[in-house]
Amino acid sequence: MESFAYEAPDSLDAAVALLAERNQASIRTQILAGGTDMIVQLRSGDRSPRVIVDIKRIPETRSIILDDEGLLLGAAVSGAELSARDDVSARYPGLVEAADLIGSTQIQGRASVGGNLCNASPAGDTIPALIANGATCLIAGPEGSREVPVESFVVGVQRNQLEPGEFLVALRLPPAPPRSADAYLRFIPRTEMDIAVASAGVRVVLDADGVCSEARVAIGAVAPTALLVPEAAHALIGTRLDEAACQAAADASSAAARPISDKRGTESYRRKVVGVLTRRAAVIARDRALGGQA
Amino acid sequence: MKQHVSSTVNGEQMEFLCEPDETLLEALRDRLNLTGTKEGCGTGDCGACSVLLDGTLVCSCLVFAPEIEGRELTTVEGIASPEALHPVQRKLLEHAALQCGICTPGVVVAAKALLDANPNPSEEETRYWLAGNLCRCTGYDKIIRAVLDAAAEMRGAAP
Amino acid sequence: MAQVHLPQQLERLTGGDRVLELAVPDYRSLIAALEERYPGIRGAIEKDFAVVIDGDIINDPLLEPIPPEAEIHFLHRIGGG
Amino acid sequence: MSEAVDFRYIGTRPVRPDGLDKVTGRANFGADFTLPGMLHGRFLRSPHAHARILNIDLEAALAVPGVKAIVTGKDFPEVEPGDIQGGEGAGDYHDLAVNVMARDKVLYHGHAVAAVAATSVRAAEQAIRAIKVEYEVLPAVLDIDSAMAANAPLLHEQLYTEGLPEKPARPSNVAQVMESTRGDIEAGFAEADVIIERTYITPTVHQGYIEPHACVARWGQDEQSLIWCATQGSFDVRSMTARVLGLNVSRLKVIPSEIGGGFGGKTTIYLEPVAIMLSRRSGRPVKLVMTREEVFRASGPASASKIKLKIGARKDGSLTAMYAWLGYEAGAFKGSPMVPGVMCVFAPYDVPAFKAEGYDVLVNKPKVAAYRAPGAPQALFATESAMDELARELGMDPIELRLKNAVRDGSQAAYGPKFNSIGLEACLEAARAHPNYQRPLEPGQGRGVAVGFWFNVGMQSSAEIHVNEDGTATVIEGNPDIGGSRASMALMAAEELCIPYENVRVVVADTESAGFTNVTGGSRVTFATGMAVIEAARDIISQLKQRAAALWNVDEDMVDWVDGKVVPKPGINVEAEPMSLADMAAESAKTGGPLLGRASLNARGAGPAFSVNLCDVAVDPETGKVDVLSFTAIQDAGKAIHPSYVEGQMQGGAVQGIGWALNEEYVYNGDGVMENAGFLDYRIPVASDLPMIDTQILEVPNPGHPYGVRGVGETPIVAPLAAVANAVSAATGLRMTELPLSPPRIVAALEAAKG
Repeated sequence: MESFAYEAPDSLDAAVALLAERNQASIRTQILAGGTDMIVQLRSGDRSPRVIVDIKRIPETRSIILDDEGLLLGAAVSGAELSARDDVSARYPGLVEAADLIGSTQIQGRASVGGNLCNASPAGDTIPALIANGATCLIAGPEGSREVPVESFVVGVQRNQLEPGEFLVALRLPPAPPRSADAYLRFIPRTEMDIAVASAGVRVVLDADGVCSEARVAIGAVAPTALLVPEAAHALIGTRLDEAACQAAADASSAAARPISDKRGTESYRRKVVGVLTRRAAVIARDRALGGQA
Repeated sequence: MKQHVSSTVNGEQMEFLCEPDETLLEALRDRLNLTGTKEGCGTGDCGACSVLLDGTLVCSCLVFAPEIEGRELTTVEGIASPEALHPVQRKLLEHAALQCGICTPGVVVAAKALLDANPNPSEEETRYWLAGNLCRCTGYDKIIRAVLDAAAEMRGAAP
Repeated sequence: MAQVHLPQQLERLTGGDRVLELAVPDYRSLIAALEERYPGIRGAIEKDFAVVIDGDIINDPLLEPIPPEAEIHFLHRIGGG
Repeated sequence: MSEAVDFRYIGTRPVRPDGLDKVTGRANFGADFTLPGMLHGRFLRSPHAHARILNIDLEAALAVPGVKAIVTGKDFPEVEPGDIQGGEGAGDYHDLAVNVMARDKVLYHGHAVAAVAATSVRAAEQAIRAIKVEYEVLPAVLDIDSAMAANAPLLHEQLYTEGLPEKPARPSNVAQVMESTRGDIEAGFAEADVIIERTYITPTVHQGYIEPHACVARWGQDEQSLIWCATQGSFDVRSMTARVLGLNVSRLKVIPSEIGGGFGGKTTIYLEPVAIMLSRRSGRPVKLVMTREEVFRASGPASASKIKLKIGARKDGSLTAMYAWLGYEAGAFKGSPMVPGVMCVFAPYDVPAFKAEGYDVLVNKPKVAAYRAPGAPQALFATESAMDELARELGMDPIELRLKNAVRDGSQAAYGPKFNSIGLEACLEAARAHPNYQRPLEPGQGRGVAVGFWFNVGMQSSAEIHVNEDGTATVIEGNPDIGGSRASMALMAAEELCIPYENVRVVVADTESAGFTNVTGGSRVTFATGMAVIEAARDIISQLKQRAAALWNVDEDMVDWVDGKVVPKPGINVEAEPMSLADMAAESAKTGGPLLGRASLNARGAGPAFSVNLCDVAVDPETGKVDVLSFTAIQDAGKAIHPSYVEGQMQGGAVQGIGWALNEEYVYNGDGVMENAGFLDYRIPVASDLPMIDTQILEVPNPGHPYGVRGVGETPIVAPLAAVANAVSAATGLRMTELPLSPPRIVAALEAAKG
């Protein structure tokens, strides 16, 4: 890799100013959060920035705020830090599971939800979980801050909506009401250390009678970006999430998938398994929602 | 331009100059001559370069050296005291839980981190915690037994 | 007489002979006897084959004694990993 | 030769002598060595699977600041063909030289084309990017069928198939054919009530040692050069490097570092001649370390195979005939493990008629290297899968079927000689009686059984034992310790000399300090080098008797060695106290000087080792995921010197075999580029994938070793492929004949069966 400069601003303002200045000077910059994807890409020559801006010393990127407004999750919070928060796991178990699935214990100590999202891999584990939860991205930049839904943040394979000089500060998840829950499942050939071959995130809200009133289903690793699958959600809404409804959602996910064949799996395999995962995740989400969410 | 880095490594204040794009693994091995930390892959997939960064287990190949400015680092060289091995190290030896030994430094650091965080891990928790430490010689059996045995000893439980 | 099983892979030299009986005191005379019968076999054996005398595999034989009723085989030399 | 003895130390489980260094990070492996003024080297590697090199332009690369030397194929001498001694599949010196650095053609993606030495890795990498190579891309052959097809593009235009009655008229990608027959197979198959016939496929896999290849070399202007490297055989590095560079071996000193795994993959050379050449050109020491990606693309993986197998049996289970067609990929140069594959495909069974024909096939992939029992896992995957299917067809218990046909003492091995003192039957009986064979299975689960076999080898070893003045001892030997062999050597020396294990120090010495010793491989170290250590110790004991006789002024034959002491023989009338090694060491100045025992030998009598594995799996029918629920490895070790390290070999081999069966494979694109050259997508098993690996060591003594030892290191990887596949077949009700049994493959098979 080519040599570059390393900067670690310690406030949001300093970071915005630094990025704006480098951007004006047309110096290629790269944001460093956990770095578990980025350092590998740098070493393999896939990226060649001149300046690395480490955002881990900015307090806003490291905070986890859980309150009536929902969850505000700093972009550089590591998987290990997130998993340690039992209160977050209680409300958003699927999201925490998704973050927890990224890599080994060692990777967990570094990899961040924000970095996983910005890396914009089709197989990024947190992305379907975030989309299922209706999460939005809080972006800071030279023109001020803006907020965009996760499903439109990722625009292609390893491409996101960030403009030069912008960076992801945090993610906001809407509150988790009573009788709601999420779940995330992915398929990998081993038990750990792999990239998802297919994945599904499901979030459901049940009414007092146990009927599904709201649902969001997102699938990963079966298209250039994670997909929100409204057809799968429709199959769940208005049902008791019985076997037939979950299977209908599974079929909708399989139908929505646009997978490719590659070293990790075949097109037909991915299409089938993303349905299986959707069905299984829906059952888990249902059972969690029925299991007496606060 | 080289970057000056100052941090605490195995309890000792250390300073070094490095390239801004140097990984912590490179700096440990080439700048500080701490070659106990091994490179097996350079992509965070094997765990042979595991170190503790402010107590958190990480792959040093996925950390930039300048990132450790002002922080505390523990490498395999800092696990044993001058008087005695850490129980994990001793149990690995007693159980013959290493053959070639290249993964062993990473296993030592990772297992210590596990027992610091969870003094009574189950076999399954131990296996998942160590899933990022590839070992090609042992089939993991004796490693897992050694770590569980070390945990039991540290808890004061009967072996 | 020792029973000598010739390597199947050297059929082109032995003309299809597979087994023969020879009275030889040691390996060196065994090979000399074979070379006399099948010119060129000495080099081919030395290049690739170990000898097996009554089940004992010997990679680099020379003066090994051959018991009168011995069973002799030739085996491709094996390495390993 | 085997003696019934009560051992003092053999069979105990002490801590290994090098253990502390390895748990504290103090042990120095291949990449851990530096010399003053050392440069760092990097390789330029071929981006094509097959191409002619038209031109290499180094000008821009030489201008990169910090660059001190660049070498290409032109800088290396021509090397005459010649077999590399050291065993089957070791290859040819000319090929070795061309594999180390391409000359006029590149033969696989990753083939070395140039190497740079510079003051930093970054400068070397920058120079590598600045080298301009002009290629004429040639069509590539990437599997056995296309390589053997008529009019296939040729890798080597001068290569003619060996092993045919006449030299063929045309060159070929088939380097060698071999046939092995007994009896009349037509008649045998005609007698059969049941015939199983299948084609079995295994992929290219890698040994997956965690330490990448690494070396440091220093050329001496006085022509005394130094190589520090991680290798299974320092003397082999010396002879191969000398041959590739046209040097006398006495001009090279090879210091073996600690070695981070090899499994056969570090029995050859890739870096060392290049490092020496760069050092010669730059006048400075040079370090070369492969990246993990280079290890996958440019070291020696294990052969992919295609095996057609046919077996026939009567209703009572007795085998009537077996036939096998075995194709093994050699990679870009001849020398796949086809020969041992042909020799072992029927080795476990006593069958009246068989025919095996083997093909060593060149393809545009890296030249294969040895991998634990080379050739045997592929061959016995086929045989043991077919035996499993046969048992099902016959309605017989799979162990029963194998017992009915197993080779025993006195059976004529399919590869030639009669077996003598082997443990297959004992392993099968132990498996049948094992609680893991009785455990009931749940729906969706399956159990597999398979037999493993490996020949084991002896080869040359040297050992010296120096007795220190206090009666402690230092063993000097030349086998890099890859899995605890220092502990075994110390146990054997302690046993013979009757001194505590802790009083023996074992040194793995360099090529100038140890006597010549063949590789750490072929499951030979504990057997052959162990025998040298025992003989060296016995050399000391015989000297002790001579010296005691001198001290006591009696004839030598009046002195005995009993319980670790020299004593006058019973009835000898002399005033003499028994003297231990320590007592004698204290007197050594008076009795002829320091005590030194020596042995060098070309070991014979390496007994073959059999194993039986049991595997239980659960298969998720919707995702095709296989979970290994339990795994049991039973093996005949002859005599376990350090049982923990024997178990370790069995467990490690089992898990490598499980990986081979389930997930490991080189995934190539149509251009011959490996797409998964990293531990993320080349999926070796991780700790959470596995249960504990149960082991049972059997000890059927090997008459060829003083303690009954037989090799244990390679056999463990042979049976797991079929054990796992048979379990998956049992769980799914479908015969799985192609590895790996990856989830997409299992789901596709299940869907196809549904129709």
